[in-house]
Amino acid sequence: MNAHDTLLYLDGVSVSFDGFRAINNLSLVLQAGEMRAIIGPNGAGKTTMMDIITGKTRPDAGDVYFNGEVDLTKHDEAEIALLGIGRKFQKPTVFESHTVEDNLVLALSGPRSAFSTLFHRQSRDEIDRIHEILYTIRLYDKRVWLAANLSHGQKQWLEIGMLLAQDPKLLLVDEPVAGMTDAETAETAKLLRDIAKTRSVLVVEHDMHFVRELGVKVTCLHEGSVLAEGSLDFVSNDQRVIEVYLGR
Amino acid sequence: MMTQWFFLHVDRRGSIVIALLVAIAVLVPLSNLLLPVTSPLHVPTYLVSLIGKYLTYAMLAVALDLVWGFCGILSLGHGAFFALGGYAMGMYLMRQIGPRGVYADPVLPDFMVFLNWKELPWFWYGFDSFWFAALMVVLVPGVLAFGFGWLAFRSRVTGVYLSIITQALTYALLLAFFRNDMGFGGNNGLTDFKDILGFNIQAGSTRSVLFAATALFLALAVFVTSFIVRSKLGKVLVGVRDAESRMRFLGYRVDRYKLLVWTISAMMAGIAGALYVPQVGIINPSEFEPANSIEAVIWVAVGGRGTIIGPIIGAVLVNFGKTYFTAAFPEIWLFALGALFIVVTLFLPKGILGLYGMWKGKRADRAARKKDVAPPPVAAVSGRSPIPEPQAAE
Amino acid sequence: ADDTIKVGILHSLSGTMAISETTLKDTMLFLIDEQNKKGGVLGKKLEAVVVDPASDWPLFAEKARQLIEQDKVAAVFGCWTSSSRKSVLPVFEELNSLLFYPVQYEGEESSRNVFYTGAAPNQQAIPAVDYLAKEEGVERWVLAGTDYVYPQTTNKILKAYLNAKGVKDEDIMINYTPFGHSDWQTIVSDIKKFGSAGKKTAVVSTINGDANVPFYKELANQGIKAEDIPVVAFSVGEEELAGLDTKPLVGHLAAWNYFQSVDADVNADFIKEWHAYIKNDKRVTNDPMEATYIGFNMWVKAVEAAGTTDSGAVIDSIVGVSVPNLSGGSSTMMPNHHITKPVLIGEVQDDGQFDIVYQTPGLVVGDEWSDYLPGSKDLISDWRKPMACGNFNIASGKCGGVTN
Amino acid sequence: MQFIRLLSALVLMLGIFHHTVEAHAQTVDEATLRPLVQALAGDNFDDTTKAISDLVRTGDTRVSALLNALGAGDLYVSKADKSVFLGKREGTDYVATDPVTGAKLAPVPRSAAEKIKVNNRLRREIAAAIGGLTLMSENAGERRSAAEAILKTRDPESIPLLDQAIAAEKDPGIKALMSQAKAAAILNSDVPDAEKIAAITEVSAGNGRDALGLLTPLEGAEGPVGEAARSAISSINSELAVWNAVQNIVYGLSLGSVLLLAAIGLAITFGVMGVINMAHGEMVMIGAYTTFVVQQVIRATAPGIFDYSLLIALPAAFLVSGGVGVLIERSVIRFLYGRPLETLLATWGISLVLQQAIRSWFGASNVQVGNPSWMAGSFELGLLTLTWSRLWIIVFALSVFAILQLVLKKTMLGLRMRAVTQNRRMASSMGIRTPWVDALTFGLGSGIAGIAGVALSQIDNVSPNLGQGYIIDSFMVVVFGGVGNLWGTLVGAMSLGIANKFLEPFAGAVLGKILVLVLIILFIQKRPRGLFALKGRAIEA
Amino acid sequence: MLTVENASLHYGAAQALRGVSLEVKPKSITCVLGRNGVGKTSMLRAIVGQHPLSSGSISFDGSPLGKKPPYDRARAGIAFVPQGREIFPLLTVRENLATGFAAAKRGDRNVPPEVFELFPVLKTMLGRRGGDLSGGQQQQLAIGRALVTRPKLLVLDEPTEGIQPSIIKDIGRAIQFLRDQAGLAIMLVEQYLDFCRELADHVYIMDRGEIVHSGDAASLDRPDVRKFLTV
Ligand SMILES: Nc1ncnc2c1ncn2[C@@H]1O[C@H](COP(=O)(O)OP(=O)(O)OP(=O)(O)O)[C@@H](O)[C@H]1O
Ligand SMILES: Nc1ncnc2c1ncn2[C@@H]1O[C@H](COP(=O)(O)OP(=O)(O)OP(=O)(O)O)[C@@H](O)[C@H]1O
Ligand SMILES: NC(N)=O
Ligand SMILES: [Mg+2]
Ligand SMILES: [Mg+2]
Repeated sequence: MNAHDTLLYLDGVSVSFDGFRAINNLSLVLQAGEMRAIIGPNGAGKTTMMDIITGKTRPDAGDVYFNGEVDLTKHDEAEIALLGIGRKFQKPTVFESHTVEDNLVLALSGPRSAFSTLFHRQSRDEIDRIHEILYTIRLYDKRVWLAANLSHGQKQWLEIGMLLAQDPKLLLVDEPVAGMTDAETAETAKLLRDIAKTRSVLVVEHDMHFVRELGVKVTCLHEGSVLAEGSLDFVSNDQRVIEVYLGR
Repeated sequence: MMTQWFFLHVDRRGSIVIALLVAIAVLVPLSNLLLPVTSPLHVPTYLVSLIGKYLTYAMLAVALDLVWGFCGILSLGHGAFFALGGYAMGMYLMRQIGPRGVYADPVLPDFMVFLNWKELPWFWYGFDSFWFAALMVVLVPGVLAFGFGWLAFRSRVTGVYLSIITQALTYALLLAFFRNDMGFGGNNGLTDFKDILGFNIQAGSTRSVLFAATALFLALAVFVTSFIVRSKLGKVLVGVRDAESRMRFLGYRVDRYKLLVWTISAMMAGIAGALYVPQVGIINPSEFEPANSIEAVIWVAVGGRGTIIGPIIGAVLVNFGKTYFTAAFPEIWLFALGALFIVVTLFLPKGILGLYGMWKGKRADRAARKKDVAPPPVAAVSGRSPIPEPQAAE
Repeated sequence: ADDTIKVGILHSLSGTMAISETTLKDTMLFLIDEQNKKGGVLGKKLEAVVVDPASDWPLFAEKARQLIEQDKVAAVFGCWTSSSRKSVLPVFEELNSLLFYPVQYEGEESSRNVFYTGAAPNQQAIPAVDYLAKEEGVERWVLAGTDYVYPQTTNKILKAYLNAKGVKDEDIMINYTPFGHSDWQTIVSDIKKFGSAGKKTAVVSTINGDANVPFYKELANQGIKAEDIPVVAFSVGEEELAGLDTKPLVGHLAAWNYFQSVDADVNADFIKEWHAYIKNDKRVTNDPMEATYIGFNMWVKAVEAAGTTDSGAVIDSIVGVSVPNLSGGSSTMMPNHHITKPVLIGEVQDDGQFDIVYQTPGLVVGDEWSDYLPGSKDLISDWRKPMACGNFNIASGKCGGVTN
Repeated sequence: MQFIRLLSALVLMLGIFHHTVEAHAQTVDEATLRPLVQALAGDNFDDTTKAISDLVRTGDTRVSALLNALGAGDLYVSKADKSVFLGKREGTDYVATDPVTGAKLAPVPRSAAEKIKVNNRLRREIAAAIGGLTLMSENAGERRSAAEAILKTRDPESIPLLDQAIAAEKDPGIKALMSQAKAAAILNSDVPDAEKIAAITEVSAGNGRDALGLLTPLEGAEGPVGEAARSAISSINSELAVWNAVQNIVYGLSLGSVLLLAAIGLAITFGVMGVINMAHGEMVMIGAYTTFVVQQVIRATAPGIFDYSLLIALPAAFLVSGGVGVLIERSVIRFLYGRPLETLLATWGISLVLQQAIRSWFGASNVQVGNPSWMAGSFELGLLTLTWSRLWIIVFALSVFAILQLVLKKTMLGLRMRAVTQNRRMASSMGIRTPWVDALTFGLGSGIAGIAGVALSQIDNVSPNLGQGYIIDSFMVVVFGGVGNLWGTLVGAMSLGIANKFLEPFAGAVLGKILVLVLIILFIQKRPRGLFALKGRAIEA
Repeated sequence: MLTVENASLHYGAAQALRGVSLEVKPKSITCVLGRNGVGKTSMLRAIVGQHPLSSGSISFDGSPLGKKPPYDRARAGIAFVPQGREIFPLLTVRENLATGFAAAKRGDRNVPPEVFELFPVLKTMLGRRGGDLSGGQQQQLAIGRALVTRPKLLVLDEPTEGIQPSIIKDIGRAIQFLRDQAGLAIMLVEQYLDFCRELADHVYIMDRGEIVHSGDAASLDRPDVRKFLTV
């Protein structure tokens, strides 16, 4: 496989913490415009993989390329974000002393240099965009609330909203539907499918209903490397996947 | 047009403060110079210098609040920038003495003569020019802050680690400036100033002008702070304060943001120091004392962190308290000051200014409960502090 | 009210200098009390105005201004460190008021408005070095001090003096330590090494206040005895020794113009009354207290001579005023606003007192401009009219720093 | 010089009549002795010096006791009749004894007598004189000091006497010392070169530093003596260089222990609890003042147990400082959890109040805390002088560290402390009585600060400012080591101590300190979370 | 076992609970459902004592809890698995479990073997710091930690969040086991409907701070009930 025609290319990536191998010779390729679901047991290394892609964790070995040529291991978090990789964290992290709306303002794509933000004035377009997102994430009437006062699920939504506002080329979504009702889960799946029409998405989830609704190729990780890859049906019939992940 | 632009960037409170400061800048000197001593409205020269000093402290507090209150960088060494600005001004004033020093040396300041210096060290060159000195007032603290910040923010030194190395910085400077060999007059510092821009520094009119300049610079500092805080940059800063790494994942170069406000803040502190020196008449290394920087932090906390007026109120109030207590109960005044600090923390968690918010919040609260509807929990109304503390220790 | 004369007391009661200065505040209150018992001054009672400048030099300036402008005191007694004096000096000159400064200092200053009743370097350091050279046969010198102006200047003067007496540079070791230095292991061991070169060695200490206790403790513990390497200090008096077990320090020296152990009736009376006033007969007396005593009495006498507390008049009348000092003689205010004093050298005793082992035969006049510094050897000060100059250059025949 | 000649004459005489001296305690009659004793009260030190030598020349057995009394300052002269007597202070009087006959005299009021002054020079001469008299004493201690005295005077004339003493000496230690003294005396004489060279060998076998002092004057000498001296000096110097490095490490550890002690309480209140405790220094100060009070009580009631005062002060200081800590926690800090930066403001206020309280109570000046005998003095370790107080402080600091580490890591209380500080609300839901744990933790940190105060009172001044002197260093150590890690505090303190001691010799104390601060600043750039940084997801998040 | 009567709760001026009443019976599993932000977590916080009620009352084992602090409630037998795990990040897994000893009786100060049977991964990670675990591992630790206190009432806030399917099944089995064998009362807040339906003896549904439905597990299939859970 060639690193150059792919959006995201991981090859032979390993990382260990104090001797514990969290990611072990992991290889994974995501084409431009593709959405991929990642499943795998707790501790399989899914979040760690996202940490590596976003520059939070440096791999001990292996290549990580974005957009064919950019070596992500050579860039820091901010640079990677500016390349167009956005992330929703497993544990929702929002700016607690900002209002819901300001959280989105901060996430909104646009110039990021200190001077440009100093003299920045919000345009009509931006305001419209924010309102649109507020509706999407159903927090419009809470837009002047401090994010600190949101419930757990509301924070999840806000994070998704921030991801939307960021408008990245590649979205890394870590457990987006944890803590959502079934109905909301379905909504989210629809939202992601919409997004995936124009961008690439990597979703981590344990909710098989949700994964099924996404209807995309699934990769199952285990102990830091790929255990199985293919359609959901294919993967979920794999004996090893049942053994370590789905259970009987 | 101009006013529109102004109000866009400064909120109502900020505008009131700026207006008030401008008024003080005009009225206090006028009252001092024009009104007869017997008039009840006459402000004695003693008070002009005293308030002038308070205002320079207030400016230091505003500078500190910009980084601490809005960006979560707790500097325990801001006194260093203040002192460096002060030294730059002091060096100019020293050079103005010329041959009027006790040894009548046309070039060397007195302390260099009696410590047997033969020629003016290179770093004193240029300080005979006011404009050069004025440049240095912002440049020296600015460059130091930039260098220090560049190192520290790039290596992601945060929290108490940053606080303590700022303290180390000011402490190291304290020790260095104490040394006579440094060429800044050792612990006696720079003193015995004669005039500034050709005006006698002890003249009432000069004092009044210095006072006015201080008030105006403070107004400018308030404006700059408001401008920063109300811009999108301000939001980024608060975001950095809350969740620095999250900000990075959004693509913000956190270190550059920090570096920018840190440097601006240091320059502001430098200007404050430069205004302080001619009004107080001396600059010596004790300004680098870590305790001084901690006190500045305390002014901000007492007044209300993360607000623009709070630091001014805090600085003036604490220093007025000090002035008053040290004369009224010289033997036990520390009890009074200590108790003030304890009481403010316990009962006014958001500082003096928080009182206002608390009062407003309580009213809204009561009203809300009566009507049993939930008002929008915006910052001022919610019981939570709008500013969660940056984690001090893990 | 107008029926009292206010006197300002400007000593730190908190912060690092409170250790030394609090006693001087008490001394002033005691002296004022005594004076009032005698009927006050010019028929008016004296009223003390005490403020606390809190060891904070800019605060000294603020408090000085407050005392003079707001409280309208007739004179101020205060300051300890030179920095605090430097900080208030412009205030006193601007408002034309009087400051009595009671502590030994580095010299190189003479102000119309300040009266220096503590020792100038020639009233302390030089006689002490002479004593060591003559009596102890010292040939090798350690000049150890805290790194600030007073020790630096004093050591510059001493070095020049020693060099002039033929001591070579390799026989002089100069060592500076930061304020409040507390780990003296290396330095004491260095002194020991320096002293083991076969020549009689002594330490001249200008170590400041706080750092002395750990210094002497280390000295005692490392077994440096006065017989081997004596230490002569200029900043260690009875008050500082009060915090120390002096048994291992017996024989180390200090040079002052007064010791509590001075054998004079006037001193015995002073101590007795002081103890009665302070209600504690363990409280010691020391040199700056004596300087305060002298300064206060000079002011009283000058005011009475002038018939007014007006600064100008007092400045004119005070030069030449002579009052008893506590060592049995009397001290006189000289035209340079420094006073005449005997120089005493005492050895530490096991009870924390000093045993006087040497006294200059006559009084020594405080020399504001040192003869051993090239920049100041041509300067003299004389505040009497018509000269009225603090820095008259005898080489050029001009009054240096005065512009108008 | 004149004195030395006199002394040598005397020594010679003593040497010759040594046997007689031993056999018949020589006495001269009172009439001869009395005026000589009177002469001790001369007008100046030169007169007294002469009187001493005259006395010694009599060879009277009472002289040595008399000179001892003079050296100790027990000889007085009455103001009225100028008679010299031996006095002991008692109340307002001196209990007086006749110095010649030993008869009891009527007590003399203190104001009626004057002490006979001695200065350092006299003390030295008395020691030397007594040394000559006691080289053959029965008392080993006296013989030792006699030898030491000669080692200092290096008087060539004492060589014969030393020879005799060496021959008679049984104690190998004293014998060696006497040989040293003899060698030193030889170097100071004009004996033939061969003997001198032997003496150089002898001298350089002893303590290097002292030897250097003896040899340096010969450095410039011509011929073989000079050569021998130079080579001895250079070998001593290279030995000394090694010892210098050792000294830097040992002194560094000692300084490190002081830093560790000062910081270790803070490692709890700040490192574990996250309270920016600006009153930490005052807890140390309270511990030091507790030591003072304990010693005052002991001095007043049971001076015999003074040596145990520190053992009593330790628990007392722990309780007092710990109690104050608990009080502060319950009355102020507990309202501030979750607002760590505000604890800075409150504890700063508390520190001001505590300083002033101590100042108002005990006065602004230093108070005197004494060293028990086992804390005083020093011992030699090769060419290194280490004082007992420093050694004990190293031992003490390490013990405190070990105990604390045990408490935190191995006890239930330690676990609960850590749980509570990491997540107070959840800890409470796990059944942990958080208010108790908070109070105990703060109390423990404060109590430890208190016992640090006991130790620091032994080497530093005890004044209301004591705490201020340590607070910055303490924070520096804790942060440099890595907040929340006790090992970090230990290693941090020791590294800073040693770095300081290696920098001090060539940079000087002031620049050394500045350099250490700069090093800390630079080091933190490399390790933004201190030496022993906590790592992992929870931290970086 | 646990009775909540007419409970209201405020955050500052915002009201999160409006007169909620519910009951948890001994030896039963009670499930609370509801959309995001309706007040489920707030109610649990009130029960375990982490947030005071502004009115109403809660009693446990027949006695009112009043203003009892959380640790007393924990000692009385209420164990809590909070939303967001709230692991002690710098304590090791072993130490995290040991914090539960505080509420356990002296003889019970050990980790019950069921914990490791249920969550074998914890056994392999005893020495690792809680904060380093993966999200799901932390969730498992949080449940295990609660069991260490040997509670009478186990309060779980979305315990399946972030947990892999096989372990969700195990947790389900464990919850049943705890009810049936250990006789625990269990109160479960969930979004995962199927999970609830399988386990619950009784369900409540909340909306906007109020209980809007109370019934058995089967009632969850009724459309009028379902509507409370849709968007
Ligand atoms: N800093 C660290 N130190 C030690 N171990 C770590 C660290 N970070 C991750 N791990 C371990 O690495 C493994 C992978 O963790 P990761 O969070 O990537 O899992 P995950 O697949 O996201 O699991 P989950 O589905 O539970 O979220 C886990 O066993 C975890 O304990
Ligand atoms: N600390 C707080 N301060 C102010 N308001 C809060 C706070 N915590 C929660 N709220 C508000 O109270 C309401 C109830 O929140 P709660 O956390 O109980 O919801 P929940 O039902 O648990 O939601 P989720 O399913 O998302 O966890 C929400 O509207 C939330 O915004
Ligand atoms: N004048 C002094 N001692 O600073
Ligand atoms: Mg994960
Ligand atoms: Mg919830």
